[in-house]
Amino acid sequence: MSMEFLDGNTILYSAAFGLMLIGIGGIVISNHLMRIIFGIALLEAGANLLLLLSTYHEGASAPIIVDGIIPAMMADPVPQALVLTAIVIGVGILALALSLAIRVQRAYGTLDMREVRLRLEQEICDEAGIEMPSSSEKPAEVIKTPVNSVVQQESGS
Amino acid sequence: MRRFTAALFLIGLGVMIAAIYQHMDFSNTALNAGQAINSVAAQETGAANFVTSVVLAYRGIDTLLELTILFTAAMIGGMVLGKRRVDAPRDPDAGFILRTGADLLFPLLLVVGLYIILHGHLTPGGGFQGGVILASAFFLPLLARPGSSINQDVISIVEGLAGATFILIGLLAMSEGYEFLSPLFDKGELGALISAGSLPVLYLAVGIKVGSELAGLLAHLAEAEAVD
Amino acid sequence: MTALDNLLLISAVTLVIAVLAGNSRVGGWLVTIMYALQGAALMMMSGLGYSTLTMVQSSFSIEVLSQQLLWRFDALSWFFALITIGAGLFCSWFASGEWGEKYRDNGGSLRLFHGALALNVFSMLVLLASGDLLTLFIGWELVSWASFLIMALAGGKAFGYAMRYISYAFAGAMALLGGLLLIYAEVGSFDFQSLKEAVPTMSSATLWLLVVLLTAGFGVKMAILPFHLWQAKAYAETPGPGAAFLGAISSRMGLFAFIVVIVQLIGISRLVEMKIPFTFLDAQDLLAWIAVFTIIIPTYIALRQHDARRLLAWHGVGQTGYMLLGIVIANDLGSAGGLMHVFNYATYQAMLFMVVIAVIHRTGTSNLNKLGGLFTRMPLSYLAMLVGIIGLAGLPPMNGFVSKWLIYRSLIVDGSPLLFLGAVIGTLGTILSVYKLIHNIFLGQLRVEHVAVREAPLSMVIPMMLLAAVVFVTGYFPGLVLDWTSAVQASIGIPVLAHHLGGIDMKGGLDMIWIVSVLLVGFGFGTLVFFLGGRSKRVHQLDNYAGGHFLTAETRYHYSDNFYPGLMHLIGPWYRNSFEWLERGLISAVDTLSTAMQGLYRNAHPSYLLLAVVVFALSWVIV
Amino acid sequence: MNLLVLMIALPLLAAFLLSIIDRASSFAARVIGPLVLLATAAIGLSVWSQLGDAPQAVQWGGFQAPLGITLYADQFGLLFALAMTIGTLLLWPRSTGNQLRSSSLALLLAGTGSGLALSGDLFNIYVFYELMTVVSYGLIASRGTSGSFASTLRYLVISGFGAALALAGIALVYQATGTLNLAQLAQVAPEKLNNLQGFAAFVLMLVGFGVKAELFPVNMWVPEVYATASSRVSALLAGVVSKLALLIIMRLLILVFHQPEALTVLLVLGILGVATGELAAWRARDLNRMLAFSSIGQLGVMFIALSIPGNAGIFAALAVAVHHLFLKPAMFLLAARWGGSIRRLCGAAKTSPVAAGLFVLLSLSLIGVPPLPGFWAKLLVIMPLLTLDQPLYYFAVFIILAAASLEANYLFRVVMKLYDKQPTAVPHKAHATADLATAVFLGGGLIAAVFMLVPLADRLDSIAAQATDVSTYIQTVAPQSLEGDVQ
Amino acid sequence: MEVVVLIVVIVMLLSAVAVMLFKDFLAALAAMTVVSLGLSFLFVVVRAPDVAMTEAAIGAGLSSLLFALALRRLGLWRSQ
Repeated sequence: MSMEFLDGNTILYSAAFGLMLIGIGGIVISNHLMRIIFGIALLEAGANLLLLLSTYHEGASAPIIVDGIIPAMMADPVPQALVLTAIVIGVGILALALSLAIRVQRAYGTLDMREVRLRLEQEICDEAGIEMPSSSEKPAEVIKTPVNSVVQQESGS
Repeated sequence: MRRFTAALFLIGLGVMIAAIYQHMDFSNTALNAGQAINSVAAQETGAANFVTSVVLAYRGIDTLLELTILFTAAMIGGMVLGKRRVDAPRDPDAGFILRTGADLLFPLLLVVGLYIILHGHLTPGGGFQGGVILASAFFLPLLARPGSSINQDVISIVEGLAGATFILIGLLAMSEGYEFLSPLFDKGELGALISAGSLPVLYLAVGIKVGSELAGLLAHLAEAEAVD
Repeated sequence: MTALDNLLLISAVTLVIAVLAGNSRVGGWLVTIMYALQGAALMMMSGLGYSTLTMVQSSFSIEVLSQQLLWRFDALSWFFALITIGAGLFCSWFASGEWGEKYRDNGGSLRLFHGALALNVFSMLVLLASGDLLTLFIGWELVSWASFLIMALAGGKAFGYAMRYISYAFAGAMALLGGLLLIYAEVGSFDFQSLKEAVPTMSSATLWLLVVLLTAGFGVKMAILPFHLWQAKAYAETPGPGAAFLGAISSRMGLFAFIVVIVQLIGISRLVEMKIPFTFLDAQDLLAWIAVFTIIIPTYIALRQHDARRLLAWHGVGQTGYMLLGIVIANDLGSAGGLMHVFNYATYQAMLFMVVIAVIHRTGTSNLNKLGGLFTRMPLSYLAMLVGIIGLAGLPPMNGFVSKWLIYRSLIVDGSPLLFLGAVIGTLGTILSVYKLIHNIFLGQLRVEHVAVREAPLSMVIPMMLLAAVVFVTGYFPGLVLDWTSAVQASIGIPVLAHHLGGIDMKGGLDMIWIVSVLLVGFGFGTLVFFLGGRSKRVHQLDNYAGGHFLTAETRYHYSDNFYPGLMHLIGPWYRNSFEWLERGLISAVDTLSTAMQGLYRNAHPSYLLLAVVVFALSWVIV
Repeated sequence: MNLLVLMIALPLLAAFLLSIIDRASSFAARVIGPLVLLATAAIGLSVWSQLGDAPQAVQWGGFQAPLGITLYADQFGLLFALAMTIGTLLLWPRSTGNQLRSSSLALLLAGTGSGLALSGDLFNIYVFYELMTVVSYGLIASRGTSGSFASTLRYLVISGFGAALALAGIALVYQATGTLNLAQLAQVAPEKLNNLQGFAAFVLMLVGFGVKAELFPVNMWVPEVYATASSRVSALLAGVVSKLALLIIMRLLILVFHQPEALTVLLVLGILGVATGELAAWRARDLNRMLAFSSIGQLGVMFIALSIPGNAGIFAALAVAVHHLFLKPAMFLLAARWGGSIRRLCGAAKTSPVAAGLFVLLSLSLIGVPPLPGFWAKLLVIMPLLTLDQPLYYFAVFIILAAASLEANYLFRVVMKLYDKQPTAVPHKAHATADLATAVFLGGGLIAAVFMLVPLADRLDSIAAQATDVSTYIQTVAPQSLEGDVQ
Repeated sequence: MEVVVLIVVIVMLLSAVAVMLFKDFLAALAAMTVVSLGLSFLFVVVRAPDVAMTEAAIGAGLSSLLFALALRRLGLWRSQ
């Protein structure tokens, strides 16, 4: 592996894509809500880094004028501002997710997303006044459509 | 099976990223808006920190929206977590060191936070970073004394007013015939503390708003009832 | 304001009156008068029916989505409109008297009934007036939903049947829409004329797709095989005269659209060119065979029915086959026969339904196993039914004979003995089952509970009698109807049948005036013998004996159950259920898929699917 | 200076101050929200009336185009901004216990929605979109049941995932072009984004913004959320908010991404959306989820329409979207009382005949029975699809038509239940007057559309034409060229 | 310089994997903080001091605090 391949840009981009990949992997593989939230946080971190890297030039200086000296080449301030915004948005949503997680766990007693989905389905069905479909039931027996019942009557006649 | 498919997809994703990678040109960003900003920001806004210029002036509306997101998140957090029951169990009391430390740190954090906010247009840092420090300043005593609580009413007033200030400054610009959120006031001397027109005022509003909202969110989370 | 504008306007006013005044005592009569006015307005255009006028445009036209929507009447529309308005008139008349009062007393809403009927007539007129493919579709949908409305009026069981109808009808309409838009994509216009011009240049594959889509769309409404399951029950459960109306004309709208698009625009000769690969058949043969099976299978299903309305409704499905057969054969004889059969069938089907409804009105049942011997109680109704079944069975001297004769004759001329055989088998079934109908209701032993039954009220008898007169007169002088069908033939571009008042002139031709006159003389002679011979003696209907024993009224010797057991045993089990299996299979397939999709939404991890898509998209780009 | 900015700023201001106002007077807090929205709607209408053929561009803060953030008001954007404002006004959410918060959330929703519709900057769109997402979380959760929290959480997971991907997409775009201004992107896109990187950016952003637009693989939240949120919130989300997300995708498609592959992706996802949504709705046993699934199907039709290249596709998608904009909220409002099991609806027409009649009307329009507007919208989608003459497009037509017949079946199953003569044991509650009045108003809009079909179609056509007019967009915004400023 | 960046990136990615794999959520949280700090360092490297400060304050500080509070409320605080 030559060092040409491993120049600064490549390493940084690898970090960004790597973080995103690991984040997505976490979301996909895991069922535990906290793990999924961690995954989203990692994904966001990777996206932020990617955004920041988008116009990064090696050798630029920070976009700040210190003591009135204007540097020859300054880093692009736009992605920095964007990432700043994105980070704050991220933390807002993270706080929201955690609050919801606390509340959901208090209601359902679990953070396993499969469990949560099941309980949610149960709750929706209870509220609507219908039976919860279970996977073992045969499809045709669950609901009799009018068309179906017509057919049955007809075959009896 | 689940893990197997997941692995398969991950491999696929990796291939995709590799493909993008191959087609990505890492250095083709000769033209960009950022460089244009760099060349005019000093005259247009008068802030030495160009990131601050972008955050508060060029993309001020983004910042306003971002504050609104925090505001909304804090509000929803309060709504979701609800009011604590009086008889709910509390965390055990913190030790002497934490309490004393919190008392000592509080003024220090307050000062540091405000300093960072007010120098946002000159040096790295600003309303967000300072706001976080302010929030932790107010939150530390809460950690130290689990019985106490932050007055959410005060927080809601403060954050409401701070957010309104931001918008009102924008409307002020409109009343003077500029566009919404145009920089106002005298630009001052580049690099001086009192410079960059209305940006420091905006950043102060941002700082206070971020501080109060994050403190509110933290307090909500801290006050949420624990599961046994 | 053209004559067509007047007609449509009067029809719309009828609808408004029906909705506003339907519940009042005179509402029904008002509406009936309005139908008569519609008939008068139609007669203002009677030139269409005698080829003295080719087209009447409506002055109303709008442009939507850069499509000019047109409405106009030609001979075909006029012919069908005549039947529609006639059916509406007689059914509304029938409903206006005692039937309506009873319907209201039983909790039905006459306002809804008359409104639905008027809406049906109006929407059918709009459909008949359609001047391009888009207006055709609009009218088509209006007709579908209007019939849905009238079918669903009864509630309860009728809801299920109406639901089934609309499932079929809407799926058919979607197939039709697909076909029409395919035409638009090929031709670039919804215009009739441009389609006609573009047909010769269309590729065979496109035409096949078109013919399949359009035939499926029209076929659902006509209830040809394999879409026949919905019709009989839905019609049978429609309240009273509504059933008569629907049975008489509603599903003929499918035939109308079929004639307009397939026969007139695409042309039967083009269908003949479309060969089915690996066979010696072409598209025309395919349609003809569908028609023949549509004659046979529903007719034998009708044989099994125990409910008079269902029996008639199943016949309605079967008779459609004759019309389609005649029209698909498309020579001068066949198309004249098919078109004439539309008219004839409407007359006697409406009349038969009216008789059955009158019987229900008096006895409260249409169950063939619980009726019998009403001949002496309801003689006029009996007469009407006798005329009707003779027509339905296609026997002289009624008009049904003429149209069926024309169709048979066309098959022979066309050289299709197998089709002929099929049609005859169908007629056989018809004769058997209409005998069952009249026997189980009017002949045989009177039931004790029906001793007090009286003849139907005048408001019912008069329409029946008038229709009976029409059936007989058009049988006696078929030229009256053949004039109109010739006009239609001329307008849709089919060889015109040479005819005269009594029938047609050709080798082995038909002259009904002779035939009927001879029959009448013979019949009169027989009557004379019967009465002058003086051998008969009148006894009371319940005064019966057998084997030397008096039979009390409770003893059942009227074997109306289990008619034709041998035949039923022979053909019963296999010919019907396969279509229902098909339908049920389709429904459960959709059910299963639906469950799977719900499971997908409930259980699937979205990011899986997301990644699948992303990976798919990219791998596809890279490759 | 342009008053358009106030459409966004005023609701935000009111939302910030609402809790403070409430302290002074709870009555004022109740009326101020609707009043502010009325004012913003008036502003929007006045701008609309003077807009004509010339779109307007406003620069936030008065900075030159590619540097600052642009607000671009054409009829297309303004139509949806107004829809958002007026829609929120009509569907003002009610919540027991959380009314104050619901009101400020509603204000925020209206403000953000307008901003989203008018924004002309990629990252600004992202921020608006995120804000709208957060506001929707709040609206869904404001019902306060544990189910609403759980469904919000599921929504949040999918949405957070999508948002991060959209951010990555924006990063790729900025990396390739160095600008976020849509007008400038439109200038440079043919040169710089017509490659794999551009396509990847499109897919990422499609997934991100597709979450709200109920795009197929990221719409798994839809049935649960609409079943657990209050009906007014469902009406807002399904009716209005989803259209705004669609608008973003339309804008991106028109201005930035011109790859033919992008259209194919939309087509495939649209077909999948229609097929899965309508099939799932077939056996839904509660009205809320039936409507939710059918909404997925309808959005799928819009995506199919978007996949038609050129003006026709945008026109068709716009027509379907506007139709759905009127229809779905009305249906969800009717579901406020009928939301439970369909079987329990027996005889509901007796208690609320107006609502039942309205449901029939809406169903007929939804499945596309002429002459109701749904039919014309469907026609607009199918006609160009068939002229494209490609197997996949034919398949899309087949799917749309088959889905319509499924739709007819399941919707009329509900209608039959409504008019069933045997009443259920549980007596039906009549609809709240406000709900019913709003629904009748929306249904009346549909009927009015039948009589104004021609001017309406012309108007939509001109809106679509303006939306697809890229050169006018560029000229109006007039981004300063970046060539000379390179250091 | 590049070597340092390389090491930080490797540590960061390993920590990120660890976040997903650690059974103990507290340890995962710690790993998350490491990722944030590494990210913060990378932000400094790409000349974005503002962002680096924000990431340190919000990503490493505040988020971790939020996570910690939530883990406590969720009863996932205990080490296993």
